[in-house]
Amino acid sequence: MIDKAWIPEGVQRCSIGKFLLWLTFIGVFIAWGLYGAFVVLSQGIGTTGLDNYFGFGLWITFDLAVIALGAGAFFTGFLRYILRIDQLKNIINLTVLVGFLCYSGAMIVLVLDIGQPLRCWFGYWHPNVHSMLTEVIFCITCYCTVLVIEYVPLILENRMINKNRFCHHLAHNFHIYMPLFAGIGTFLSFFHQGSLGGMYGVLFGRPYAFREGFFIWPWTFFLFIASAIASGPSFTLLVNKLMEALSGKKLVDDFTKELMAKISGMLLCFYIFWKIMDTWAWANGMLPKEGLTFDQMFYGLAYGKWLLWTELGICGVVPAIMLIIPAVRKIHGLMYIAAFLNCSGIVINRFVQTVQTSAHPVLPFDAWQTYAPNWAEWSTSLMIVAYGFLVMSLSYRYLPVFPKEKELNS
Amino acid sequence: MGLDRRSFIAFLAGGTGGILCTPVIWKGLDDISIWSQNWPWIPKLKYGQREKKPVVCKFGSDAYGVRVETAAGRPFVAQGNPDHPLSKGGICPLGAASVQMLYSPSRVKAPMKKVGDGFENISWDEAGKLLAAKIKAAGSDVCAMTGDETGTTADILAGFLAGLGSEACFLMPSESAPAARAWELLGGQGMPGYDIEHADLVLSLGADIHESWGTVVRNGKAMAADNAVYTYVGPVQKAGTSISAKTWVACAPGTEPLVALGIAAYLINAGKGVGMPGYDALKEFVTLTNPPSRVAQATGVSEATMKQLAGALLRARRPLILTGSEFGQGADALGCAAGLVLNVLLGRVNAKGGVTDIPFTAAVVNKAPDRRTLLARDVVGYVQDVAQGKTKPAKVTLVVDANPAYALPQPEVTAKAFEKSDFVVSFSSFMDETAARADLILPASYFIEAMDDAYAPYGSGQANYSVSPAIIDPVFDTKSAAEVILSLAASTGIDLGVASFEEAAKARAEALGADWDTLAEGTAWVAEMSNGSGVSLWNDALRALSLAKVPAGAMILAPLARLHLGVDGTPTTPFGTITIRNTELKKNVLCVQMNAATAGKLGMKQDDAVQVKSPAGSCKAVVSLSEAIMPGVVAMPLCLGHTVGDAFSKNKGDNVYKLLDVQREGGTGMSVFGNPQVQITKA
Amino acid sequence: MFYNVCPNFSRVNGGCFFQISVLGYQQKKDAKLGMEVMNVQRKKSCIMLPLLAGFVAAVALGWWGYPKLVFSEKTQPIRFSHSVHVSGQGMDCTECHFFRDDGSYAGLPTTEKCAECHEEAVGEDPAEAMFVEKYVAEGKEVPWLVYQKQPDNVYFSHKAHENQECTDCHMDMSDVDTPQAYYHNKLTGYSKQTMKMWQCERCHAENGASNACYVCHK
Amino acid sequence: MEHKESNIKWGMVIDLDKCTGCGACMVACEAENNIAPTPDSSNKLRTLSWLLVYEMNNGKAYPEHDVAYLPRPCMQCGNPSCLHVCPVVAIDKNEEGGIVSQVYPRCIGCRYCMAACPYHARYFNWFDPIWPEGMEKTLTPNVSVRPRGVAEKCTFCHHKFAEAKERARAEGRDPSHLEEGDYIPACVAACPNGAMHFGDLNNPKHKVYELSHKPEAFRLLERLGTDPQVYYSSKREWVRRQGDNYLTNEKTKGE
Repeated sequence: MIDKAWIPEGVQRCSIGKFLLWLTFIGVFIAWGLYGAFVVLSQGIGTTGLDNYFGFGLWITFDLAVIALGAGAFFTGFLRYILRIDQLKNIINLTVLVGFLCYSGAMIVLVLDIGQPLRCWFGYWHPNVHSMLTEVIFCITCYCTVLVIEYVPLILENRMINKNRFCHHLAHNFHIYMPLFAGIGTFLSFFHQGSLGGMYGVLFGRPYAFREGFFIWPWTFFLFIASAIASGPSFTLLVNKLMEALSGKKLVDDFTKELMAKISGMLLCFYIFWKIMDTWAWANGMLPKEGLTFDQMFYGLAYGKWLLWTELGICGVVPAIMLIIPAVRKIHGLMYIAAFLNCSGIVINRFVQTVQTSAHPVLPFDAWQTYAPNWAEWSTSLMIVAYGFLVMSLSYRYLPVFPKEKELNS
Repeated sequence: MGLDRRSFIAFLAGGTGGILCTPVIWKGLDDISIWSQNWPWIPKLKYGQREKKPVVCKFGSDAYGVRVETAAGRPFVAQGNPDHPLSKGGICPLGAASVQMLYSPSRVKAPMKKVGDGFENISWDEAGKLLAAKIKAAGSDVCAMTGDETGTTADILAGFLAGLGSEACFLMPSESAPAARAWELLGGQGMPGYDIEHADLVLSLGADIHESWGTVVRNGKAMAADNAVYTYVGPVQKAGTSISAKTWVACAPGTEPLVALGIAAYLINAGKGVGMPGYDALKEFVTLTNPPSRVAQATGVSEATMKQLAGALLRARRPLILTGSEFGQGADALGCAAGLVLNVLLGRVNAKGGVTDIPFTAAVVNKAPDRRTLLARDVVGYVQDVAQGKTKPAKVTLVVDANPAYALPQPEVTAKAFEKSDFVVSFSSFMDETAARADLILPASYFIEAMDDAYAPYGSGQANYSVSPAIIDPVFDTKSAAEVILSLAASTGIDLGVASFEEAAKARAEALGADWDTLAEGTAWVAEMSNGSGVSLWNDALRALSLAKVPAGAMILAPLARLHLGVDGTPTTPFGTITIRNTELKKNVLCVQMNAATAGKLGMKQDDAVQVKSPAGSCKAVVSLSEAIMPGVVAMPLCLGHTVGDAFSKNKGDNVYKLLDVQREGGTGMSVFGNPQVQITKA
Repeated sequence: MFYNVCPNFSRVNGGCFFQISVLGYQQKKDAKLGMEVMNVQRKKSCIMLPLLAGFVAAVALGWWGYPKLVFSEKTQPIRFSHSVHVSGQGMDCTECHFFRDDGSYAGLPTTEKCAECHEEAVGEDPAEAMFVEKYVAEGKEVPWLVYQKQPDNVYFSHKAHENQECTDCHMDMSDVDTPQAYYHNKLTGYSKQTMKMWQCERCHAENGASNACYVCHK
Repeated sequence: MEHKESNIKWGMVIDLDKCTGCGACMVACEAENNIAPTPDSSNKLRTLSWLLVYEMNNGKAYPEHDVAYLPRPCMQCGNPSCLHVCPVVAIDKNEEGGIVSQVYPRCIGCRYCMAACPYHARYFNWFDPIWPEGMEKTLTPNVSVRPRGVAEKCTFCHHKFAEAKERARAEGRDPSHLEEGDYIPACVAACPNGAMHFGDLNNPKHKVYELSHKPEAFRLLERLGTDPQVYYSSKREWVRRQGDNYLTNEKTKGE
């Protein structure tokens, strides 16, 4: 293989040809996405399925979802470097990678989603400190930088690059300061995960989303943090499983996996309990006060109650219980199913928070509207997924992402 | 020594550092965002001295005064004119978009001659010669149609035709013709006027005062004053009729005027009208020949309700009865007369808040027949006869400010009539169905581009006259229709006694005793309350009023006039499209409104695609349930479904005029149309 | 000459430049230390020079080249001499720059206004002749370049600023004979002198005037 | 930064018993505010109508049925749900009358304000505005043309407020104490049925003061705490009840 020298020592990788073929497959989606992006940027957001009632749609849902799922990065980092759970070093690289992809991906989507990308920097220059979105803009961009900083040393670990002394020492020093970055990352993430939730909680004009809260933060602020850290590790597990499936190798030892699952489970228990509390209080306190009933918040199939029950039950309580039972975690099949349900639950949550909030007609003489994303939104969102696969593949092939891969496969 | 990689990187590093110490990035960022704030392809605004110029808008509802705001002479928006008696500051949805229509995509920008299936531009000279030749060849065999009911242009046109020896100069259908005839039957001198402002009870028999009847904008302003309680009798409910000041009486489409007979009976029983001319005949007619019970059968309005209405009229100090068509045309003169009879019976003629007698203006154009004669001519009947070969088609047909090929009942009949005419000329500002069929289009200047005038639009309380000056030069190669006709007259050796439109308008002002200068500034002239001589309660022609019982199970069509959708001469404007409701047009399919019970009977449900057939024709439509429609009635909005025009008006729904079948009214022989029976079948 | 000095110069600096990072490395490989260090230093031989060169080049480019790139210099369509009108004819500014009755500001006079005196050329100045022939005769407006032009999204009421000195915002043109060059920002279309928002805001703040968006935006 | 204290509160009172839904206000608004026309308006979720006339009914069958039309401008809320969410301060609440601004050159088009507004009063430029050839010559000098990608909404024709102040200055009057009628938005001026009234809600001399204090006056979605400056009035209980969300057992406000 011509790129042999670049591949980490002592690990097996598929032939360059096969690899290139795989990259072309990914490339197709990226190309389609780029076309979509071009159309959107050159003609306007009218080319999407968004409309006057649904200013937020697939893109924002996608962003919120990936950012939540990407939370595995900061939280694992937090456990690894701050709480010093050393075991996690076996998977920390992967979490960083996932985090980096989720956040950078989200930011690419945001560039498409705002009507005036050329003015994106206004968020810094003319910030409205009262806006949750400002908080989001600040934290996400900052944290994305942190993730880059966390990702760079991994790149520098590449065999060839590492030959270069400067890079070698740079990487070394980076590692030394990693706990610091992990700390910063944790702080930022806690905030923007929260402010993402806050974004909806503060919408007092939208009974579906509006929540009371603590100080300036509505309950959704805290619920989003909880749900993010609960699903993050699960997502990392799934990504790892996917990579193992694709590479046909064992990449992380079972103990670490189960540990991640356990963490995820415990956090999910915590989250789902409060989420149920919140929903109850909302249905019996908030809504009646606004002259609305629980039933009025749901409509047809698109925005039916089934979404709520699925989110809280099948994708909430069930995986929570499964993940905290050691016996279940031992059976990896079940563990992964639980992890999957966990992540699905969070995605559903982000979807209803984004779309159903706008779909509910607050004016009594107004009617429910439904929203369906069109190709422009799908293509660009898929592009981000493809981008994730691309970076993942390259990183896996050329970087020592999994410290234990060698021994696990010898 | 060469620059190795390391030092190159260093160079770049230095460069980056350096750039950061310059304005490049910061100013660059700023400039780029400023660029996004002033994108070159976004239209820039134009400034200059502001003025508000009063003109008369005949674009939508009947002629009324508006003010056009200009910047450095460039007109940009029309507003109501508080000083004009027919606007009082208000404006209609079409008037509000009138200035923008100056640049409507469907404006005809230059004279055009039909060549094969298409048109080719020609010069005004050429066009003038061509037309003069055709006219000369045709001799007296020329007919003309105009939608300009209030302007002197009509007199000039009529005078010209009279000069040619033709009597075939027609006005488009409206409320005026039947009203004029009705008023004449009862012995009125001019046109009936309605002093709505001072009435304290307004009973409207079919007349839709907010959309199609008379001086719509002024009507609204009058009702806004809250001086009167308002009752609407008709098949389609009006907004807010469950509040005390407004009531709705459901009544079979087209039969509203008959309710007047029922009410008259109760008024007579209450001792009204004794000793008035025609009292006995009326009494006999409404109490014996057609007692309220028969009226109730014919209209679907219960005797109790009629009794109640009569009571209200008796209690009111200044009641006023308005009669008309639900959509502003096609009504019968006798019906209108029946409504007027009520006013007479209540002693409301020439009374404050009652009916006045507005004199026709003295002729100011040689040979021109007076307005009464013009109004008495029946364009619908003429077109039908020509199409059916009962009347010899004219060699040359002149159409001024009208779109008969779209807006006369059964457009395809009009089309047939046009085909029979050798040479059709359209004086239209816009490319419409008529212009598209014409052999020659002589684009008329738009209202702010040429002088125009308006005398007492139908519904006015008193005689009034306003002149609309030209406030800009024509933006395209167009001319005032009146001027073109005048020069045509000159070139064919017909002396109309006036050399220009302005002269004619001046003569009119003089005849009225109005001061020209104030008129020219845009101030309307308003006459004192005019006093007509005695009108009677009866004319034997009324015996012809038919009180046919509504056939059981019949489905009757109630066409809806909606100003925001357009009027006969004006399709939906570019700015009007946002006002189209999905109960009028759904995904570009016309809506047929009916209530749930009716739909149930027909086995239809919301959004069913249907075919609506009448004896006259058929329309594609989609069912739209509305409880505002009485049972046994389906309502459909007019003025959609244009087949010629621009992206804003073309191919939106279907043309309901296709469904209107024409009948001859017994007693007057005038054409009436409007409420055919229809079959509705799933498409 | 300078170049010869460079190696020593940079050896010292270049050496310590990477001290920190090199340290950890040297201890391991003490045997080859000397050799290595030499090697390292030779490699680093000219770090500072290109670094500096790059820096200087960029700064020069940014401060001198960039403005040249962004702004294009334009001259007024007619060489209008204020001095001739003001000091020469003793005209008052408000004869051409006046308030209309509705309180709006006429700004630059229309051709019609100028034609009140310049129906025909009254002087020998070729610029005037050109004005009469190109604009008065044609009845066209002169596309003057307005130094202080604000974009469409700004609403400015001269009436509200009546008590300010014109020259607080505008250049004093009264004795200018040949109008100054107009610098046109190719990207934004702004004039170089176009007042930026912060300037308006500052003055408003200082004078206790409102800085609400709709005071100036439309 | 101290400002001249102003207790003006520009407001509208719309009489729903008078509105016939004719649409003149919508068209007047579109023309006055340089909103580009849309050839196909069948999808109302994509049209720009700063002022939108809703059709409402009492839900009863013929003949108890009744219809009402409700013109909905921007409510210029006292506590605007859009104001706090805008990340770039493109929105503020003018202390001189309380008009809620929307500054197009500042807006980045995130559409968060649209998600926040329960009245759907905020619109987004999905595409660049296009006028039929030549029609751009009829743009008013009053309102800047918005490019694609920015949000916009009814501004109570605030430019007419600015003009009124300028006129007052020209006539030597105090611009901070305008007469009733000095400043009237295009829709109110256009209304042919006298349904719309405009003025200073805090000024007893203005008609809107009296109208807004009548028992039949109400505001949309008051319970959400948006504190709108647009009042509606109707003698019909069913209309007032549809002005806000009520639980079945609750009485309509003012009953």
